[in-house]
Amino acid sequence: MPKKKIIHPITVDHIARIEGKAGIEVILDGKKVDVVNVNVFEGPRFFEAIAVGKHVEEAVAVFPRVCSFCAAAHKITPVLAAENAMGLEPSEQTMKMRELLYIGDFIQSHTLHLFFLALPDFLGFPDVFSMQGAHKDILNAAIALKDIGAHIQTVIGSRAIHQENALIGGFGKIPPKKSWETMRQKLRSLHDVAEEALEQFVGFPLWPEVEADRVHLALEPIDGTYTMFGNTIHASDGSKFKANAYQMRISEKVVPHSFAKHGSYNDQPFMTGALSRFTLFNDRLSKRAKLLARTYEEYLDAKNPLSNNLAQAIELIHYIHRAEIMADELASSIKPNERRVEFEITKAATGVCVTEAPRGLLAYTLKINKNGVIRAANIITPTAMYLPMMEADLRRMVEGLLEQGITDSKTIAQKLETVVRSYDPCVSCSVHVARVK
Amino acid sequence: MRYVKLPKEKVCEFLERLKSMGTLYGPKKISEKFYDFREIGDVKEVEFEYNRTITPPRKYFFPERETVFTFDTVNVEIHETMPEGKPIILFGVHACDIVGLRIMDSRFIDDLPDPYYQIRRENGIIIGLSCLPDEYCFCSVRRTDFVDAGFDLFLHLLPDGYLVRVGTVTGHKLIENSPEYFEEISSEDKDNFAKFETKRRSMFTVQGNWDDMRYRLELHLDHPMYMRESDKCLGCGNCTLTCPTCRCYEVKDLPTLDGTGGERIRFWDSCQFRSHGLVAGGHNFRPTKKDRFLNRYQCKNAYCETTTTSYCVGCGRCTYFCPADIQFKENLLEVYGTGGGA
Amino acid sequence: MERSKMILPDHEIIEECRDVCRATVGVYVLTSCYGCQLVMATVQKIMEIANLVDFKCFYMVSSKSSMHEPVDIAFVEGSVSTEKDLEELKEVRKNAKVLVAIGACAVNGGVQSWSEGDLNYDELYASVYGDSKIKYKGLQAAPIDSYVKVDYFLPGCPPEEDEIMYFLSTFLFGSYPEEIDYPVCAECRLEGNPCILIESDAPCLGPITVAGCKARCPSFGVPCIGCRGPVPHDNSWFDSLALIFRNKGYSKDYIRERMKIFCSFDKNLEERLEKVFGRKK
Amino acid sequence: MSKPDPMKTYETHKCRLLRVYGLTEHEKLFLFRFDDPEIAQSWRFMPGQFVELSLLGHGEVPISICSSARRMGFFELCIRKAGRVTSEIHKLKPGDMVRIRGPYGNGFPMDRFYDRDLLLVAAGLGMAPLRSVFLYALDNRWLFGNITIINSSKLGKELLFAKELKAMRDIATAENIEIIQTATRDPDWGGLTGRAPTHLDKVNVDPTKCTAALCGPPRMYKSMFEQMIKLGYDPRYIFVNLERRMKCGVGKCGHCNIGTATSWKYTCKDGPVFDYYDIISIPGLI
Repeated sequence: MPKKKIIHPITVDHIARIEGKAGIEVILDGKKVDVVNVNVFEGPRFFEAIAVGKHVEEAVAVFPRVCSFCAAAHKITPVLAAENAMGLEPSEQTMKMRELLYIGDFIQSHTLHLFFLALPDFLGFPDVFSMQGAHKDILNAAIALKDIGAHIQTVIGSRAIHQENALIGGFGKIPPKKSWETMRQKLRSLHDVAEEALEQFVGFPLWPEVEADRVHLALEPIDGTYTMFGNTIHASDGSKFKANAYQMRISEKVVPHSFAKHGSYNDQPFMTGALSRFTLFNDRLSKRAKLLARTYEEYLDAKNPLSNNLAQAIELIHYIHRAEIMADELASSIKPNERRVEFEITKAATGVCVTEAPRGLLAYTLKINKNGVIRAANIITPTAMYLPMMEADLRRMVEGLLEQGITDSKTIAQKLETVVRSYDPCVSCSVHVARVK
Repeated sequence: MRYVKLPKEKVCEFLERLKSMGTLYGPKKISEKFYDFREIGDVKEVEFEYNRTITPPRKYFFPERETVFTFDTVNVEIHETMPEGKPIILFGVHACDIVGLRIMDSRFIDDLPDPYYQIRRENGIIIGLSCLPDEYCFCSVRRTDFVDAGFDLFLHLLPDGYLVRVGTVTGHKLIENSPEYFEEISSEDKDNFAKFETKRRSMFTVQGNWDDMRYRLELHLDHPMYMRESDKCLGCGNCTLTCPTCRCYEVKDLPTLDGTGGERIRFWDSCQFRSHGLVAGGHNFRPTKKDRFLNRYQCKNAYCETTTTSYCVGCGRCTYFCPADIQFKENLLEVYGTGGGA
Repeated sequence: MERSKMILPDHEIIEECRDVCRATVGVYVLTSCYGCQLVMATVQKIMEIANLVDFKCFYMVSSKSSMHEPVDIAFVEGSVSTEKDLEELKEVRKNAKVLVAIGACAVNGGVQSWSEGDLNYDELYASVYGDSKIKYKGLQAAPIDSYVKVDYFLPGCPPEEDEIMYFLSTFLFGSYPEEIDYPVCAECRLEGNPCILIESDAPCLGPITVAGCKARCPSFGVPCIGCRGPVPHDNSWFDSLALIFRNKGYSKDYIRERMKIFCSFDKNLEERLEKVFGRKK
Repeated sequence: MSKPDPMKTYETHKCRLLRVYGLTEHEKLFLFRFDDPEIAQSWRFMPGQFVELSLLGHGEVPISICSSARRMGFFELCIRKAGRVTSEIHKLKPGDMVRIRGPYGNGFPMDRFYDRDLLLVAAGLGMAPLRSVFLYALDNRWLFGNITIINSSKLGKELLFAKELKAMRDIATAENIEIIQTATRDPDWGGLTGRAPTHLDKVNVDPTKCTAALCGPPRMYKSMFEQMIKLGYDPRYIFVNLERRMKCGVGKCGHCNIGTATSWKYTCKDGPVFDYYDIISIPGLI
């Protein structure tokens, strides 16, 4: 077979401002786009393999280390999976605290992505540090939001990253009434600040080149609210399925250019994340968030991945409000001695849990033997799920730009990075992934 | 010495009065088995029957970590950060801990007094509280189970209140200024006091005295106990950090980011840590865990001239809070008995 | 690998330059969760730092990053887990005056080393990727001092903000940080926490884990998981703690696996455990 | 006795570095002057005492004073580059400021040296505190009998103050001062060889009416003592200057603790000068 002639090599060796190590490689065959790869060279960490043979309590302490941006997600999801396996019912207070902890994670993760990673693109800076002179206000907002996300997680979880206070069965220590009151006060003062991100992203055009029909998957939130827990996954093609049967519809395969596997829904690329959640369940958002979403409807296009930034900004507002309500409830109802449900593992079982992490669906399956030792583990992270869709969007972007006669590889590369970033990929978390069946 | 009685029903009110005079600290139950001195918000939280606190009372006068001065590196100037000298009222201190504080005084308020300690100490009020020993206590053999100095007031439990010994002028003033809480003692109170003391003395698991302990230890520096027990040791320093008379500290400079200033801090150190005996150039005077272990046994059994006791006051903390369950008292007895026919 | 004595640094000390120049700093990542960088990027004084130093490389937050420039201080996060990691690490070492291993992965191999000694890279690869081929070559996860000389170790999973600030301040001052050689257990007592190891027989690794976190987890009643790694200079007494755990009824496997999460590369671990439990089969 | 002022305990004084002399590869001699003229006038010390020198931001180190106690307002420190602070001190230039507190420690009991011969035996850095004793004796020459100084080190180039002592040779002989400089393990050294004890029989002091001051590694003391007792030196007049980690200098921080249960000492406050009987009754002192 003759070697393909490479006319314009478009490569980004190391995409900056994302979490994890990945590059973009575009190979053109004549004027046609031949290959568009997101090369993931972040090293593998084999979480599912190393957890085998270890006690489930140790394993759930290790899983958050999959990802620092969504450590709480990787803590709470396996904890719930383990509890499902044991048939353990956590108390209502425990679930509330977990949800609030998870919200803290959302606030921190979305803030970091929007302000620290994505925004410099739109304002034309290489990084957030260089924005100090021109955009002091934006930075102050970013820091205030990041701080409250970190604060919530520290109070409930012991620290902002890799929270050790969240355990199977409950918590090691319950923060006192005073802590919840302080938290609520802090949240209350951030209503306006929370809208800063939205204001920044509104007004930037959604590049038409990446616009395309796509299937969105999101978890139907419990209790008719808009949150990260649920039991049924909805797809924008109209179908629904039980979350704990995710392995029937969502699968992963190995590709040679990536340590992260590629996920698919019914063998098709799909999208998951803030935009998917927004698309499927925006009518459940809190009042203020809903109102703002209506106002800026034109920028929230389910067909365009660049809208994901805005969807995150809307969620940020929603979660600041929701967190305040929850902190308020906890302040009045907190029972400091209701810490942990005692448990004893006596029989082998498998537990599944799917939650909505900041970047989309996160699925854990843990198989535990009668001694509480992990026999098998399966983790599918959002980034692994949407990588094929991201590659498809990049291909569309290149093709669209080439059609417009834009051939400068540097210009193209820069635009591609922006598209990648809008997905808020979490590369280190996507690398390791599930056992091949 | 003057004696008065604090009836049971006046105790809370008296504590309220103490609280109004400054920051009140007292023993509190902090978990299933442990107590600690904490700031008292609600006087009902004060625990009158506790065995021992995690942290020793010295922390109020010699904090775990403090800034001794801030500095300006450009002008090579320093600004000492002296304690404010706010009144500290420490309630419910057992006899052994009071001796502990006196031992601290002997080292920190000497011919070269430590100003940080001295200022705090001069603003401290110490209210003693009688107690009954548990199996970890050996204050009796250390001669620290009953104190005659080092407190402003000392409360001895009676069936219906406390017999109060008045130790200082500050103590007299406390009583003069709140006469409504106190009454004169009766002959029944005297009997009850004597009964309590007799009962207390009979409860110790070790009797007699250990005045010659330090000589016996010194004669057996090579005793196998040290090797055997130090092998179990975690080197965690819990024994020294909870000790009421340990006072080693370390000093560190913390420059600011821009390098124009900074602060010098001092914080508790422990002879059980590797770097304690380490000097510039890399030589370590106590390089092994056993060296460090032995060092503590020697140091704690040394003689303090001021209190005429050993530096160990027999509070039992080092054993009670040892995660490795190393029994200080038993180990000492083992060496003590060596060659003594035991 | 013998860790340097840290008495006198055998590397260059950054000359303090204050108004005259700006120290150059690089933040590099091998394979990890990016948590150390996240902490670095979000310390309260990050903007002040950004004004004081010149970040030559900080891929996570800046597009203006390059691996190839010389720097005064290099912070390296992550374990060496691919050949590319190793190449990059060697280049960073070449370019850096001072190299700091930051976080559990770089210092001790991280959680990805949990199966060290039990499963090798090929076995791990096969169990996750099967027969499929990937064009990048992976390596068994290892702490960075297995490959290059490391000047300072900043442990933690993630590291503590005040420690990062202390390291940076001392470097910029033309000095270097003081090493901690005592365990979390000591800090826990200083915090006035009840001891969960004594009180509730919790499998707390505080006594063998290097301090610096102010006993963050035990303060929440949660037993220390050892994320800061073993106390340096062979002062991590696995044997003494294993004996305590054994007396509390924990099994040998459980103790070993728990201690191994963050200590699998400590050369004393197996040896000291054997002292208590006898030789591993 | 009036109550000691606690504010004086840790009081530091600003000092200006006036001159730096390189002595050996690792040691330099620093001449300091107190910035405050009043302090310069009133500050006194005894040979064998030490100061705590602060480089703000880097830390503090104890250093023996090695100059003459007579030079008011000025003092010299001989500093080996060994750790965090000392390596930074080596970078200082004349005009730079440091902070000093002290003097601390008991120092040599100089009155017990009067009207007796004087033997000084130094090994390595031990010459630093003994230089102060030596200069004291020169300043008050009439109070001392014959003087011998043995300065030893491994290599010839490591001998502290070798040049200074060599230059003194001529006056020394006239003043009944014998200067012995010996390198114990140096093939290229042209002068005397052998450890300090081997030179003891050649000295011009009378053991029975001589006070000896020793400073060097613990190893040296053991063999010196044996030899000296054999030669008839009075143990009451044998003093050593010890080195420990004297962090606070005032008997508080505990890092220089030595001894066992019946003889618990703080090197910084109870020492650093000890006599022969201290040494034999405090295990671990040397």
